[in-house]
This record gives sequence, structure tokens and C-alpha cells, in this order.
Amino acid sequence: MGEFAAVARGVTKRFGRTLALDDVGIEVRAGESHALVGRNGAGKSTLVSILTGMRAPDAGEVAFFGEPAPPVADSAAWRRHVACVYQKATVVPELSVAENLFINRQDLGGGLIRWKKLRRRACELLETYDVAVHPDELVSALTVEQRQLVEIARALSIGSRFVILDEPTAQLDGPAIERLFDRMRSLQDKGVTFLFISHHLQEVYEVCQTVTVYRDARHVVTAPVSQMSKPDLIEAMTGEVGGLTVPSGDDRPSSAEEVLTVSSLSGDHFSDISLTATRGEVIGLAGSASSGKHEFAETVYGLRKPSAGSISVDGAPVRGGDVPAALEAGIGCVPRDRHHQGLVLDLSIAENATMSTAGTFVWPSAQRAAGSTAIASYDVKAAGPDQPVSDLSGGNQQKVVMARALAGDPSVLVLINPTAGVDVKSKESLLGVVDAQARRGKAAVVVSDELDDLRVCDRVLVLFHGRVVREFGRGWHDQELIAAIEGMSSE
Amino acid sequence: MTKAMTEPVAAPAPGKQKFRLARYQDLALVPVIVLLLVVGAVLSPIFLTPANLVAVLTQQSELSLLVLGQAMILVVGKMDLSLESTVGLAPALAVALIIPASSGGLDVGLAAWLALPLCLLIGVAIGGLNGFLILKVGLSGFMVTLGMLTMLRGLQLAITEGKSLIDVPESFLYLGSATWLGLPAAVWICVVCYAVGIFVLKYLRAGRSLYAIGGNSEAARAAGIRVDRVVWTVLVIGSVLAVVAGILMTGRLGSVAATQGEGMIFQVFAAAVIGGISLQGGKGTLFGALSGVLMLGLVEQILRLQGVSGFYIKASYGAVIILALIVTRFATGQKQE
Amino acid sequence: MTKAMTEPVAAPAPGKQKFRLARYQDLALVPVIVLLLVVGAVLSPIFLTPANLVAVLTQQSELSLLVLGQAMILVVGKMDLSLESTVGLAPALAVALIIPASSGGLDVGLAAWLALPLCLLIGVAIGGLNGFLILKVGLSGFMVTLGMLTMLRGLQLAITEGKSLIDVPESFLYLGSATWLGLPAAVWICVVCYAVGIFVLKYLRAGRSLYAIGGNSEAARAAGIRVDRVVWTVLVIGSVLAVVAGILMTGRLGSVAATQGEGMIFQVFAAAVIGGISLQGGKGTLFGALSGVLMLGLVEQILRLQGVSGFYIKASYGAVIILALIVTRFATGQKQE
Amino acid sequence: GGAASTGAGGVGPIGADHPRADTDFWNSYIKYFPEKAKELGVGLLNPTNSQNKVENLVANAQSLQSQGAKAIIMAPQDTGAIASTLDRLEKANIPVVTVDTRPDKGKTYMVVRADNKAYGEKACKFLGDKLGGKGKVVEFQGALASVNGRDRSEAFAACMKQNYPGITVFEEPTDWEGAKAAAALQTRLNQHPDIGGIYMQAGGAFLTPTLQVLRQKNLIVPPTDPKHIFIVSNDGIPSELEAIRKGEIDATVSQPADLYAQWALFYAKAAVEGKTFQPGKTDHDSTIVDVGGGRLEDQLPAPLITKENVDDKAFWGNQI
Ligand SMILES: Nc1ncnc2c1ncn2[C@@H]1O[C@H](COP(=O)(O)OP(=O)(O)OP(=O)(O)O)[C@@H](O)[C@H]1O
Ligand SMILES: Nc1ncnc2c1ncn2[C@@H]1O[C@H](COP(=O)(O)OP(=O)(O)OP(=O)(O)O)[C@@H](O)[C@H]1O
Ligand SMILES: O[C@H]1[C@H](O)[C@H](O)OC[C@H]1O
Ligand SMILES: [Mg+2]
Ligand SMILES: [Mg+2]
Repeated sequence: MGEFAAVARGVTKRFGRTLALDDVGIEVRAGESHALVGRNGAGKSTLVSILTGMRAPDAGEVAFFGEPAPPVADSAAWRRHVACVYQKATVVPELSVAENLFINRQDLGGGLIRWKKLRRRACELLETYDVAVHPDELVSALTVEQRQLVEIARALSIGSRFVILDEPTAQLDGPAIERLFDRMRSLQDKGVTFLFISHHLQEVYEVCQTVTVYRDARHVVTAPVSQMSKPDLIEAMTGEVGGLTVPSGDDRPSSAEEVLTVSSLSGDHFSDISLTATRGEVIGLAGSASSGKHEFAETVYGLRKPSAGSISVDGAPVRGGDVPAALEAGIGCVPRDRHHQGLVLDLSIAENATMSTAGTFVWPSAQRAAGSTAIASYDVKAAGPDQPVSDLSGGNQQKVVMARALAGDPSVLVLINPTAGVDVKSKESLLGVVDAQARRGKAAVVVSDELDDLRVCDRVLVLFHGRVVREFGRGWHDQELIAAIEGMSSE
Repeated sequence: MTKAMTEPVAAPAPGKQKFRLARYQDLALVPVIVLLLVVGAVLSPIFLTPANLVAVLTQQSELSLLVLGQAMILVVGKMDLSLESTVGLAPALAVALIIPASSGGLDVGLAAWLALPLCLLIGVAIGGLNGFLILKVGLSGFMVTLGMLTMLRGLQLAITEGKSLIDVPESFLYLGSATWLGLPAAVWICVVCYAVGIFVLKYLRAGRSLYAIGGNSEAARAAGIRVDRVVWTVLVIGSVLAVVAGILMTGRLGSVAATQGEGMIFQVFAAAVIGGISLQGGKGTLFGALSGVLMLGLVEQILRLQGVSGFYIKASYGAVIILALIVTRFATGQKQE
Repeated sequence: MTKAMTEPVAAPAPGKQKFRLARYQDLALVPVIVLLLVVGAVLSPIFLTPANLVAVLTQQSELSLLVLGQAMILVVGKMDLSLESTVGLAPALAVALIIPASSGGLDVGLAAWLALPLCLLIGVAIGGLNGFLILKVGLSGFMVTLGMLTMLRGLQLAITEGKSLIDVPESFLYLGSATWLGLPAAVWICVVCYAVGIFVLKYLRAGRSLYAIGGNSEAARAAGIRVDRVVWTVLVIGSVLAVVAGILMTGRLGSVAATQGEGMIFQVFAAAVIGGISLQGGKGTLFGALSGVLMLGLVEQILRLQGVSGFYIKASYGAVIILALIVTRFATGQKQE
Repeated sequence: GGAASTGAGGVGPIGADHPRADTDFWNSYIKYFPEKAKELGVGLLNPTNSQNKVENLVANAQSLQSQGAKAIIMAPQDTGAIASTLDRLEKANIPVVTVDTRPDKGKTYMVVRADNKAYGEKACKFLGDKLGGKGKVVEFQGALASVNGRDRSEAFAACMKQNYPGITVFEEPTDWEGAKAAAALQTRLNQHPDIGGIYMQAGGAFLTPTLQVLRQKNLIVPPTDPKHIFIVSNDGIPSELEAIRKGEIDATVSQPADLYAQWALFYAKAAVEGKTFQPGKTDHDSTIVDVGGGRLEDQLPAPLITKENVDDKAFWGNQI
């Protein structure tokens, strides 16, 4: 059994009446990169918490390199076997990089902490793994990418040769993802084993050799990646035949009637951007994390104040930096991060979905009815309109955000990362909504790092350092778009 | 739209159960209150007499207004410790501006009828200042209002030189001492304030927005709620309610005591939290808060009627707070933060 | 109190600048303290005399111990409001167990030398109980310690029936009244406690774990830190420090005052936060907290020596707190929460 | 420091701490203080005020000491917790005169107060006689941390037990706070509508809130009415005398605020001048008693005021 870096067998885990894992197993061969995929709520993160000793399973066993896992209380022993970059960051933001690297072992075995030595050791470590950050930097000042690298370096420095990455790419832009993959490959060459979780199936093909699929808390299949086509994979995840059908929308009727006009808009991290969208048009905005594309979209919706330029909807100017004004003018928005700006988790689906619609009075029955409509129209899996959104899985939560953005029947949609962290099937239905809205004569601006999201667009603008550097019509190729995003465009 | 084809993520049952519980959570204290009424009646024959119950209500009226204000402030995700000092300062300052120096006033000599409006205005000013420091300057709400608590209490001392003001204009005493339709005016005022508050927080968009802001202010902002404006308004309303409490207390005691309101803030938090208001914001109802106030009032009254010496009342009161927290903790099954 | 990672800052430059500032943040109040010394000296010829400075230190010694305890509790991401009642209850209970009923005691008649160890034990018990309720029962720390504050203060009332205890054993008075090498023992004790605290929080793994837990308790747990154990220990240490403060105060006043410690908790928070301790946990140093204590002590002494009437001192004190918050806010450039 | 002195040039400087300003009794005392100092030729430091908190008193004493006070006048309201401060002042050779209260421990040059036990007794006898030895009485106790609260409470209780066993007394601890008294009275009146008497240990603190409660319950009626509640108070402030005239309350003990100020200053001056005193009758209608261990207390007269003698100009409450 020594050939397996990690083995789990017969693992069952229950949260109250939710069965999160139902007698599942996984075998991760030493030295490989193993993908774990499944829909939102399939139980992936729960398995991770069991494989890292953060939770004890209700039943089942775990072994590393043939050795049974240590008792849950002995976290030090777990850390030598397995390291993890969780969905949520496990760093301490207000402490320095050096200290985070050696957290809970700052004394380096010497009793007293010697800060100079600690810093030196941190430098060495960062150099070894080629992480370009200063050891004195506070972790709160790092980028997501840098933070993840610090976490990986820390994990490897503890001596574990098995690393779990739970949706590491969800928050990274294209080039950063590429850099992460390069690093994974080179570490794999040095004998490190990876368990990799992602909703981006193409990534599985890029870095993994084996894939395991979970569905509804159960193990469905484990196979070499080379033997699973994308449609097979999706079928395994969803239990339905037929691959992903992201609507491309190339048969959408077009119109010349301008809805959204942005002229010479400047603001945080972008300047002098002009753009017009006509009825039924979907415009994509692509670019790296520092391209200013998010800031531009947020400015259009009034979440940020513009420093110059103007926005108008149906010819009427919209006051900048004023969300209510934007809503009034007919702009709806799915904000960048649903946890941060999208939802009030403790409130019900109905309340979240109707939060942006005007009116002095709120009649609970009317609100509930609106909630039910939203659940039906956006295919939200929920017990009812009164259910708090905190009970929903990620994908379903995202649909509620979409419902909120569309509640006032806006004529312009600003969608930022609309499918982030959402499984393939939910992604399909969300993009279907975008297409359907465009067909109803709405204009939409889709800001995304995901190529799938951009495929529904009629044209894609690429931003680089706050300016539009290229525009693509339909039918672009992945490579040319990525090159443009990375600023390597020839034009 | 795409066909429904997603599998339910989790068994829907626990979700359903959770929101059912949540809906009735604001009624959680009702059985406790009934129990206290029964216990009170068994222990003391006069407990259920109208006079006794009215006494409980009257004694809790000032606290209840403070709790009303604080509850809204907590729901919106802030905190105002200075409410208890507003209870004393606003009446003291308003009265001092009216009465002559010989009675401890400031010798400004404003007309007596100005006392009430002036007092309310002072409340607006205090709430507004707190809002400014928290929202515009960006200071920690807990700390600002802690500083304000000290400063306002100090201001009252400075204005009155530590004196209680006895020569209070009649008009100012009226509300705290009048009886309307057989019930003290103070009780009517509380009832009306709570009724309005409960209605607003349930049926008005502006009221609902408090929950959105307290639950996730960024999301509220992104949903088009004018967060700062709402928070500011709530802080001002909280201060004004504290002023009203101060006016009632002045009327009830016939003077503005130098220490008026001192120590109340602890009870305010206790009542609000026991009543289901979360210190984290975004959760709880005013009805719940009110039942927290009533519960504490009944406990106190039972102890007092039982002839429990005043020295033991405070300890029992503290024990009841902790007990209530434990009960709430297990009733809701959620860890508190 | 885990904070989510904030938006990534793209350019490393501002980050670097930030950490530089952050490293010197605990020295932020040093210039203010120097300024206050200069102002004091200009205004009053006796200000810089050893006698006056020692008086300031002595007056602040009890507060400083409470701040030390509270600062550690805040760093670890909790809060303990009950510290101020521990200051009174622990000595009162310990002494009452020793002295006869005729002196206000409980007539248990334990040996006098037991007073000190007993008192410390009571501190351990209170901190332990708080920890149990917060960590094991899962109650809100703010609320538990608020309830505890009321209950302990009530317990003291119940034990002493509102009286101050004057027949305190000599051994118990010693620490608060003795002078060692020309300085009050109280000052020495504070110096030693702070020195140990600063050392532990800077150079020991256990000490550093406070920051990790306060900054992100999930991360701390993942790194193998025994979060509950550390938090519990810190709560116990905080209570014990409050007990020591109570012992010093008893020695200084020559008796256990009925209201010993009352109202101190507000000053404790003010000093800690002005000294750079974050209410959100994970931030601040004990040196900073100490300078917060000294700053407030100097301000108070200057006002007092200036003959500012006691009635104005409190208001000025509140104003200073708010001012200090504003200065900190703009010095660090960060909004507070 | 900037401590300005009033009456400069007289004997002194003498430091004074006033205990509180939130009752009319103490306000009157504070008002008399500078006048009497001028009359006696005493040089005063700016008086401090400890606002009912012993910690403030301790700090204030320290600051008076560092401003060079030759003697200190204080009125510790917590008579226990002042012990160490007295020890410290003794070591620094600063004589202390306490007024109103006698510290439980520690050296004092002279205590100026009245026989507070007598207040309790007078109140007890008055109520006992008026109620004919039976009925129910509410007593607002002062802070038991103060010797005054204890003396008045103990004497009242002892006298009731001995002379009027038929009377039930409800003791309400109030810490000298009017709000606590009002809440207690409200409840007691509901529970026992037949309350026949009230003893308030300090009119300065309890008068207004009590009358406000009674007014709301329509219980302010002439003594002839069977519903009348007999009220006896302590302090003798002008508004109590006014209330007696109006028949709202029935009696009070006049605790001489003027004489408190006058004789406290007198003894402080004498202390600075190095004079000494012996127990025995004085020339000002009072007695110096040795209350134990050579500690002297000048017990000033504190007459009972009722409707009959309320207009007597000799009462200090009629002089301001
Ligand atoms: N602590 C918990 N308490 C209650 N239910 C939980 C808890 N953690 C997870 N669950 C439930 O267990 C199920 C599996 O969740 P898990 O987080 O493992 O899903 P996942 O596969 O990681 O999903 P995603 O792709 O969205 O990250 C979900 O239904 C979730 O609601
Ligand atoms: N500790 C918990 N208690 C209750 N519900 C939980 C808990 N942890 C997770 N859940 C719920 O389980 C559901 C599914 O969790 P899941 O792992 O899918 O998160 P997610 O929303 O996909 O996160 P992300 O968007 O970061 O991927 C979510 O609705 C979440 O609220
Ligand atoms: O000591 C008491 C004083 O004699 C007077 O009765 O007012 C209340 C107390 O200060
Ligand atoms: Mg997950
Ligand atoms: Mg997820």
C-alpha cells in the first residue's frame, strides 16, 4: 500500500440531518496529481477536512503512505502527513509572512524565539520555493496568489509530501493559474503528491493524472484523466447524459438601439474607457486581476465614484458613485464576490432577491411570492422562499444573487464573475439566464476570468493596465484571448 | 430558462426546520414570561393585580425605550454605549438652560416650554455626532460611544457641578408623571414606540434595510441601500429614544439626578441580548427585545416582593442573565459570538 | 473573530510601507507621553518631581494590571467585562472568609495567612468559569462577562451587605502599602508583570499563539495551536491580574471598599484601545497598552494639578479619549471597526 | 500649581474635600463653607469634590497634600475605605477633621457631626407614636458603607424592636440614591397599600422622588385622612421645611449644615494652631465625646422639626 500517499475508506460524515459523505473512499497514488470534482455540496470540502484531521469522520478510516492516520487531537502529526490550502485562507492576516510560515513553531525548536534567525529561515524557505515576497510583509498585504504560495511553501516546509488544494484557482487570474500549475508540475517532479479540487474541468486535464468524481455525498467513479472525456466527466458529476451546453448566443437578434453609453470614463485603476451596448448585446470584459476590469464594472454600477467621464442609460445620464441612482436608471448588477457583496446570509431567499426593488412598504406575502417566482425562474434548489440563503450551496446562492440583480427588470446588466465557484451545471443555467435576458432586449456587460462566461458574449474587450487594448468579435480563439489578457497582443 | 435538473444539495428537511425555528424565535421568551407570571402569582397574592403589573411596566418603561433604541442600533450592526449618559445629560442641559443659577441652572433663562423640544434636539445632536465620528471619521463605534459616555456624563457634572436639578419646569415633569386612561403616560409612550418600531422593522423597506445592513453591509450597499444614511438615522433615533427615557425618568423622580441613568447600559444589553438581538448585527426582533425587558422586570419584581434583600437582588439578577443566555443557547442550538 | 482576507493589494510598495508603520505602532504614544511630560512641567513646577511621578504611577498601578489582563484577552479575540467586579469581589470574599461576623465577615474563621492564596484562587475560579461558559457552553463572551459583572458585584453586596470591610489582615494590606527600594511595591509589581507579559508575547511560542488565535482562530487551529486551552489560560490570567489589582487597591485604601473597582472597566477599554489594542483581536502590544495607561494617568494628573475642578475632569477625560481615537485613526490610516 | 486660594492670608492653607454635590444638604454645606472660612480667617485651597467615590477622595487628598495643605477637612462617605489615607496623612503630620461621618479606622484630629443614632431614634419614636405602635413602615436606608447609614439604620431598628414590636419595618437599601428609593416605594405600596409611615434617612436624596411617587398615587393627604402616610426625614434642608409646612411630610431632623461647615473649619484652624481639646460640654451647645481610643467627636445638636416649630428662624433651613 506504500504507493498511496493517502487512502480513505468507508468514510461517512453527517451534519445534523445532512449526509455530507456517504460511505465514500479515495486513493491518491504517491507522486500523482489527483483531481476531485463534483457539484456544489457534493462533499469535497468535507472530505478535505477529514483528510487533514480537522474533523473526525463518523465512520471510516484514513491512511497516509500505508500508515493509519494519527488521532484527531494530535494535529502536529497530521501536519507532517498532509498539508492543505483550504477554500478559506488559513493564514493570520495581521502577522508577517515569516511568522506565518513558522506559525506555532516560531522558536524553531529552541525555546525562545529569535526573530533574526526566523527571518533568515523564512528567506531561505521563500527562496527554495521561489516565492517573491518579503518575509516582513504582513500577510494581509499579499495578493491571493502570493498568499496561496506562502501556504504551499509552509506546508512543504513542514515536511509533508502530500498537498491538498481546495479550489485554489477560484480566486486567481489566468497567468497566476498558469504559474500555479507550473509550480505544481515541478513539485510533482520532486515527488510531491497533490489532491486538486476545482470547478474548472479543463484544469483537471491540464495538471491531473487521475480524477475522482463525487455526487450527492457518494463516490461515483475514479479513473485516469486520459480515459474520461469532458462529457463523461460531466455526466458522472450530474448523473445525466449530455455534456455542457453553454449557450453561445450567436443566433441572438441584434439591434442598433443603444442602451448603455459609457464615455471616457476614468476611475480607480482604469482610465478613459468608452463603450456602448445595444439592445440584446452582451459585451465581455477580460483582463488580468490588475487590469481594472472589476473597477470599471463597479464604477458603472455606482459602487465606485468615477473621476471623469459619464454613464447614461437610454440616453439619460446616471449620477456616478450612487448605486440607488444606477438602479433607478435601470442598471442591475451581480457584484464581484457573493460572500462579500452579494448576499445577506441570514436573510431569506425572498428577502435577498427583493432587496433592490423599490417601494416603501414590504408586504411579507408579496415578498414571499416574489421569492417563489425567483426560485422557479432561476432554478434555485431550496426548501422555499423563507429559507435563509446561508442554507444554500454555493451555486444556488449565486442564482439568488442573479435573481436580485434582475428583480427590478433592469435594461442593463453588469455581471462580475457571475459563475465563480459554481459547478458546471449551475454555470450552464446561469449563463442561460444571461442569454435569455439578452434575447429579451437587455444589454449586458460580463466581467470574467472564465472563458466559458465570455463565450456568450457578442464581443469581448480586453483591458490591460486600465485601458482597452483589444476587441474581439465572436469566434476568438482561446490562445489569442489569453495572449491579449497577458499583454502580449501584437496589435 | 434551463430545465430543472439540479439535485437538492442537502436534504431540505434541516433547512426547513431551521427557518421554522427562526420564525418563532422572537416568541421564545413568551413561555418564560408566562412562567414568571405564574410563579409570581403563586408566591405573592398581589402579583397579578393590575397595580402591580402596571408598576412593573412603569419601572421598566425607561429601560424599554433604551432597549428599543439599542436593539435597532445592534440590528444595524453598531453599538451605542453613550445612551445611558444621554438619559442624564439631555434633561440636565435642557433644564439648566431654563432655570436660574440660583437653582443650579446656567442663567440663560430660556422659556420653560422650550425644555422639551430643546431636550429632543440635544438627543438629535448627540446621535448625529456619534454618527459623524463613526461613519465619516471612521472610528470604532464601541470606542467612540465609550468616550462619549464618559464625556457626556462629565458634561452633566460640569454643567450642574454635581447637583441634582430640582427646579424642573412642570411641563417637563408632565410626561413622566401623568396618567392617561388609567395607565401612566410612560407606559403608553412605550407601547406606541414599540408598536411603531415593530411595524417599521417588519413592513417598511427602510426598516427591513436595518437587517440587511447588519447582516452584511457591503451587500446592502451593493443592493442599493444607502447604508450610511440609514445607520446615521438609527443612531439619531436611538439617542432620541434615550432622551425620551430621560424625560420620563425626570418626571418620575421629580428632578434630574446627577447620576441619572448611570449603570443602565448593562441592563440594556442584557435585556436586548436575552431578547434575541445579536451583538453581531442583523438578527433579532423588537418584540423579542421587549420580552427581554419584561422578563428582567418580572424577575426583579418577584425578588423584591419576596422580600429578598436588596443586597441579593443584584446577584440574582446577574445569575438570571447568565441562565437566560444558557437557555437561549440551547434553545437555538447555535454558539454565540 | 476571524477576519476574512481583504482585497489583495496589487502593488507591494504600500504593503511594505504599512508593515514599517505597523512595527513602530506600539511606540506611537511615546511622543504623546513626552509631550504630556513637557506640558505638565511647564504648567506645574512639581510635575517632574519624583514624588509626583511616583504618585501617577501608583494611582495607575491597579488600572494597569487590569489593562494588562484585558489586553491579552482582547489580543486573543475575547473580552472580559467582569474584571472590574473581580477587583472587588475576590478580596471581599477572601477577607470575609477570615474575619468574624462582628467585623462584617462570614464567621468561617480561616487563618489570616490564607487571605492572599484564597484570593488568587477565587480569581482562578472566576476566570475558569468564564472560560467554561464561553468555550464549552458556547455563550457570547461579551454577554457572559456582562452577566458575570452583575452577579459578582451582587455577590459582593450580598456577602458584605453593602459595607466596606475594614478589618483586613495585615498580610493582605502589605502589598498595596509597602515600599520597596523607595518605590511602592505596587509599582514594582506592575513593572514585573508587564516585563513578563511583553517578553512572553514576543519571545515565546505560547505568547505568539495569542496573536494567531485572535487574528484567525481557524488558522491557528489548523496550525496545531490548542485554541481553547490558550484562550482559557488567558481568561484565567486576566482574572488573576484583576485579583492582584484588587489586592493592591485594598492595601492602598486600607479596606475592601463596597464599590471597589466600580466603573473601571470603561477606563480599561479606553486605555487598551488608545494604546493600540484592537477590539477585533490579533493586534496590538502590551507596551502600547501600558503607554495608553500612562497617557491617561498623565492627562488626569495634569488636570488635577491645574486645579481643574473634579467636575470638569471627567468631561476632559472623555474628550481626550475621543481625541486619541481620532489621532490614532489618522496616524494608522485605517478605519476602525 | 495653579491652585488658587480663597481667603488668602488667613491661617492655613487648609484643604477641603466635599463629598458630593447631588443633594441639597451638601449643596447648602458647600455654600456655607467659604463664608464661614472668611469669618474665621481661614486660608483655603480650592476645595475638591469626590462625588461620592472613595477613590476620588483618596486621589484628592493626595493632591491637597501635594499643594501644601496644613490640615484637611473631609467627609468620607465610605467610612471604611479611607483608613490608609488617614494613616498616610498622619505620617505626613497633616491633621484631619472629618465632618458628617466618623471614619471606622485611622486618626482624626476631630470629628464634627451629630449623634446619628439619635436621628434613627427620633424618627422611630415619632413614627411609633403617630402610628400608635402598629402598622407598616418603609425605611430608605442610606449606604451601609457609611457610618451614618449604619448608625441611623441600627438605631431605628433597635428602637422599633424594643418599643414598637407591633410595627413591621421594610428596610430598603438605597445607597443614598433617589431612584432606588422610588422603585422600592412603588412596589411596597402595591404590595401593602396600608403602609403607614416612611423613614427617609436623607431628605436631600429622597424627598423629591418620594413625593413624586406619592403624588401619582394620590397619597398626599392631610394627617387627619386615614390614608395619610407619616413621613419623617433627616437633613433639614429648606425644601423639607417647605414640605412640612405644606403637610406633605411630617417631620425631619435638622442636621446643621451651617454648623458643620463652621466647626469643621474652626477645628481645622485650631489644629494648625496646635490647640488641643478635651471631652465634655462645649461652649456652643454641644458635647465633645471620646468615641474610643482618644478619638474625639464634637456632637452638634440636631433638633427634630415638626409642623409645630417649623417656622423657627433658628433652623438653618430657614436662613437661606
Ligand atoms: N459544518 C457543516 N454543518 C452543516 N452542514 C455542512 C457543514 N459543512 C458542510 N455541510 C453540508 O455538507 C454538504 C457537503 O458540503 P461540502 O462543503 O463538502 O461540499 P463541496 O463539495 O465542497 O461543495 P463546493 O463545491 O460548493 O465547495 C453540503 O450539503 C453542506 O451543506
Ligand atoms: N459550518 C456550517 N454550518 C452550516 N452550514 C454550512 C457550514 N459550512 C458550510 N455550510 C453550508 O454548506 C453549503 C455548501 O458549502 P460549500 O462548501 O458548497 O460552500 P460554497 O458556498 O461553495 O463556498 P465557496 O463559494 O467558497 O466555494 C453552504 O451553503 C454553506 O452555507
Ligand atoms: O452622610 C449623609 C448626610 O449626613 C446627609 O444625610 O446626606 C446623605 C449622606 O451624605
Ligand atoms: Mg467546497
Ligand atoms: Mg465551493
